Amino acid sequence: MSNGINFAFLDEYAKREIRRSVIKAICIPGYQVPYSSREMPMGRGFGTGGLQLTLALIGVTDTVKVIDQGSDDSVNAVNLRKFIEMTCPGIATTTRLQEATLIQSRHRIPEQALRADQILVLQVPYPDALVIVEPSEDKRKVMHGEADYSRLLVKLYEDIVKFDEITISHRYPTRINDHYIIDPSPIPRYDVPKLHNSKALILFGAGREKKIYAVPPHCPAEPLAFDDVPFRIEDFTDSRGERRACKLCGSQESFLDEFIDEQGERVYQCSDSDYCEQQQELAHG
Amino acid sequence: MGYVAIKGGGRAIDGAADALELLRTRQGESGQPLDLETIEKQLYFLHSRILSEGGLYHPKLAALAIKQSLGDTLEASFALRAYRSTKPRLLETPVHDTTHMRLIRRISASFKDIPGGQMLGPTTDYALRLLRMELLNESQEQFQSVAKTLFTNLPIQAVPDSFPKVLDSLRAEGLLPKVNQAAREQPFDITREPLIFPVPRSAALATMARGETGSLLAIAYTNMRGYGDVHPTVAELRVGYLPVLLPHPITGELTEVGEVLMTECEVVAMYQDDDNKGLPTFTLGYGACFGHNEVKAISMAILDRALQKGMKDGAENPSEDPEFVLLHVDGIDSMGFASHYKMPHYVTFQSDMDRLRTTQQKQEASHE
Amino acid sequence: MDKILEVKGLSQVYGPGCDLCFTSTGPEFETNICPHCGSIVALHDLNFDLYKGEILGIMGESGSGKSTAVKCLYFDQIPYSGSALFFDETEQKRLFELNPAQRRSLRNHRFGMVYQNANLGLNFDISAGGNIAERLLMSQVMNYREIRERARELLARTEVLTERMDELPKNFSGGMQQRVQIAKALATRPPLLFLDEVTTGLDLSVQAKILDLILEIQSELNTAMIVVTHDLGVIRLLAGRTLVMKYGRVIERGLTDQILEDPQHAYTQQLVASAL
Amino acid sequence: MTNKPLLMVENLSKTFFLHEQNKVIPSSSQVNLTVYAGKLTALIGPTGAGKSSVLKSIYRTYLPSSGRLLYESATGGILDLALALEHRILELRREEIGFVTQFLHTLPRQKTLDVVAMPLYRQGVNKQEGRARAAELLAELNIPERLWEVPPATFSGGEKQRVNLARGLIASPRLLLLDEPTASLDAETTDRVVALIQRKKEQGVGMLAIFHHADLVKRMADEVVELSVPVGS
Repeated sequence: MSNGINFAFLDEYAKREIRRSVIKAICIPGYQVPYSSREMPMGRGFGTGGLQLTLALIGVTDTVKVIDQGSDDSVNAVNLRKFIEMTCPGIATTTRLQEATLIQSRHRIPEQALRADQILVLQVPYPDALVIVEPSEDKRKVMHGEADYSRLLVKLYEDIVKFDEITISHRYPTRINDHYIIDPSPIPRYDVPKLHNSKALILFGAGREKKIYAVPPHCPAEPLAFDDVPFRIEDFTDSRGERRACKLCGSQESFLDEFIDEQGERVYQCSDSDYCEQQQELAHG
Repeated sequence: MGYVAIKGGGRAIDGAADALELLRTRQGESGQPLDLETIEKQLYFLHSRILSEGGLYHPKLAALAIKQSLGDTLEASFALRAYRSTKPRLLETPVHDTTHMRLIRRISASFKDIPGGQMLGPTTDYALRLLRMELLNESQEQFQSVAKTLFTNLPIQAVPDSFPKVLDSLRAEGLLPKVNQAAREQPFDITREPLIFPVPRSAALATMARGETGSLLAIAYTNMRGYGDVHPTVAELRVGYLPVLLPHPITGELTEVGEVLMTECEVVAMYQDDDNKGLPTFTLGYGACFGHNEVKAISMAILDRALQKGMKDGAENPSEDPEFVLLHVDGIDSMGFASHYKMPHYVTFQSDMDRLRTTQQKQEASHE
Repeated sequence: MDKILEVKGLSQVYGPGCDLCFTSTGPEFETNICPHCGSIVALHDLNFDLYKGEILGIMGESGSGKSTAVKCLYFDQIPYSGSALFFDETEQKRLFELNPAQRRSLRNHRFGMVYQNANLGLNFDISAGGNIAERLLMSQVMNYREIRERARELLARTEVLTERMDELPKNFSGGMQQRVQIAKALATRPPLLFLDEVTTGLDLSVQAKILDLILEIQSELNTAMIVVTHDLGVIRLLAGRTLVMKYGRVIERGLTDQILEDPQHAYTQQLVASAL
Repeated sequence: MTNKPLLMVENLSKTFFLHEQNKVIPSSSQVNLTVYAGKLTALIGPTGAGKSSVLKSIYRTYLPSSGRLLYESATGGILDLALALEHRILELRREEIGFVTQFLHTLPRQKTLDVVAMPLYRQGVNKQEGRARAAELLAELNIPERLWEVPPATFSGGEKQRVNLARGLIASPRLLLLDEPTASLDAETTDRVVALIQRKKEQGVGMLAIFHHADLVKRMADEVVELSVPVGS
């Protein structure tokens, strides 16, 4: 870029600080490391936390994939990818999971398993799972330090009392390495088990709230639940008890988006567009 | 122009950029582009606001930000802030003493006469808010002749280089707490360190200095109206140019490298007991920001006083709670988050529907 | 008999404190405000032993330091000086040398507190059952049905209608709130319970029932208790031994019946005379 | 039955100092007495001689002003009740020393059976056994069975006194202090109480008693100690 913007936008001091925070986050799985999040040229809430991680970690040999809501072609994904391409000359971008070394995503973890040589960066609006029970950050810090999560568990208890069901739909509180409970970002419950013992490093970046945290490879991640009221993922069975399939690729194993088509019919379609395309390619040989 | 947010995003974004550019140029072929100096000089207060909320003293780029954002203060400050992110920090100034400001305006509400005198300067405080119809069709000649007349008739007084500060006399009388020297030496840099509560006062001041004017005003107003106990008196409000000193790269000697327009406000509020067995003194609130932004500086000073109380005795209301105030006054953070709700949230909404349906099914089953 | 708690030289000062604080306040000066530095000497040099299953009364007017004492022991406040040794099952713990996590663990598992003001002891935004669940969840009980069952038992034991266990305690009467607090405090069967003015402000008939309940629990569970009150009637019914406090100092101590029938200190004589 | 002294009171005096009036009120003066296991020592003397004060001083409801109260405890060893630690006194009250006063303080909703059995509960006896033994004693003292399950708050004076007596006797203390235990009883009930006390003596309980009637002293006492009104009161 002409007007003297550094490779990967951020100045080198900023990148170094973010990398130090990442290392700390990996060393203390699930601990929210504060960092002085910089203003990025897109809105807070649009993935500036994830973007800062990506920009601090990226090198010219990297291949980047950006996903939003499972899709590489949604407005925000395109916007972020274009920005990365613009500020990081020499890097490659892809929509294929298998080709990517660095994957930035909002609201989804890809359907297919990640490899040890990949890093997944998730964008986070609310980094702290305790915020629903305690507004003060100062107090939450102490609660995390002491692994004092009883008030969060009471929330689950009250849910079951009221609704006979844990009503948390996404951002499902998940305990990392038997201590810290994280907000795993607004991924569906369907994706939470993928955090557990993942081969890839999973990083979480909250730009507006200025926190970085990590689920390192092969680290246990347990969604909160009671012994007799287990954690449950989204249910995609129809009224006949059959698993719904993607309208496009026919997969019965993926997280589905539901919408009403032009004819007024309710249809289901893979949320992960890259996975869906790969399934279709396989089917057509 | 319909779009499905999940597909064809690239084309849609390009289209949106074009549409916005069309909006900027829709005066058509007869239109004149806004001149940056005109923005800086004639949209003086708007420009001041961007300097302060953008957190970067760069008058030309601030004017550019206003131009490209079509006058949206949040967007303009945002662009300035994002530009700042790309710049490494090379040098630090020492703590500056604002006594040496070249003033264009200074007033005190606490004393009729102050050393150096009151100086009303450019203010709308006592202006009648009547629409000036004569400006409806102001011609270039008229504009220029006004300026010429004012400049020619300006009495060149011996305006002193600097004025003593009102607070100095109060302090000399022992009515104010002593200056905390330690706090002066290590100001907190919010651009390099995250706020981890509890934070020092300097972090609070820095956060508010680039805070969003409306947000600061709203929270300060809650405190003035009764959700708080600050009954401030403006000891001094000053607007002017502060010479900026930097160590000379070779000699290390402090050298003036330029000046920044800034607004500073000091309020004095109800007295309190001294913690160290001394006599009770007034309490102080301090506000300062780039540009000419009087409401912001006053709001900040009131909040500074409220936060000091909250940090010391515990917050009794939102305006005394450092987390509440400091985490909610940044315009870039808050506007970004408000905007992000416009982004697609299909996946989370799918999960929400799943929970609601399951719960409904369970409750139906239990009612049968 | 086994000791459960040993308190030595416990003092609390609000304010900067100075060398003259302790020698210029107290009953003989008729103030707890230090004339030299303006600090409040809320408590000075409190010493006592508490045995398993024993109920100790601390009596005094507001400002006497009685509540400050239990608040320090329950870690609601950090004392100015002094020590407290808690004889837990297998080990002894110096309360004021514990780190925050250890303190929290003791509060959750080994101590119980019932406050005069129920909203200090209860979370009013969660159900009565949820309040008890919270304490059980802190003790790693992670089975929903078991938590429900134990909460129900505890509420039944403290005579709260179990049909109301899923209601918010802020909708309960004062007496009922105290019962829920007691149930919550007892959830982990703590060997030590602090009761701070638990019947103050309740109707007389409700007071009597709460006191009955406390005694029954004490005899069933052999819980040691420290009962803080300004009410001689509460002391008479509950406490075996009593400390009388004024201006942050213990001015008299003894067996409760002796304190009530043969008070030695002028202030205690006055209290007893005006109450009986 | 041995003539072993259980309690020796030596030169006990009790005075009260009323701060409000700045006045000393003597209550008992220079009292000497001995209580033997299996025997009853009666305190006699005019009103104002401080008979109740002596009992209360022994029980530590009053703090003795001077003198020694030497008690031979079950665990061996003589201790001065005037100086013993509070926890030791509480332990003795629970295990060894009983006190039957004229007044009954109970909790508003405690059943009579539990009121009587309380000293047993404190010794660790379970509810079932405690209540069985309380029932036995209440029957012996002629308390109608329909009253056993209700709190004694509404009972007549005589009924209350018998409940109080039953509570004092149930745990078979080694030393029993009796302050007018039959004051409001009719002749027949008094006889039952006398028989009960007699049996306790035979079991080896040492007693120190104040009776409201000289006749009872004659019937019950093995030793009699007469007190006089202290000078200055």
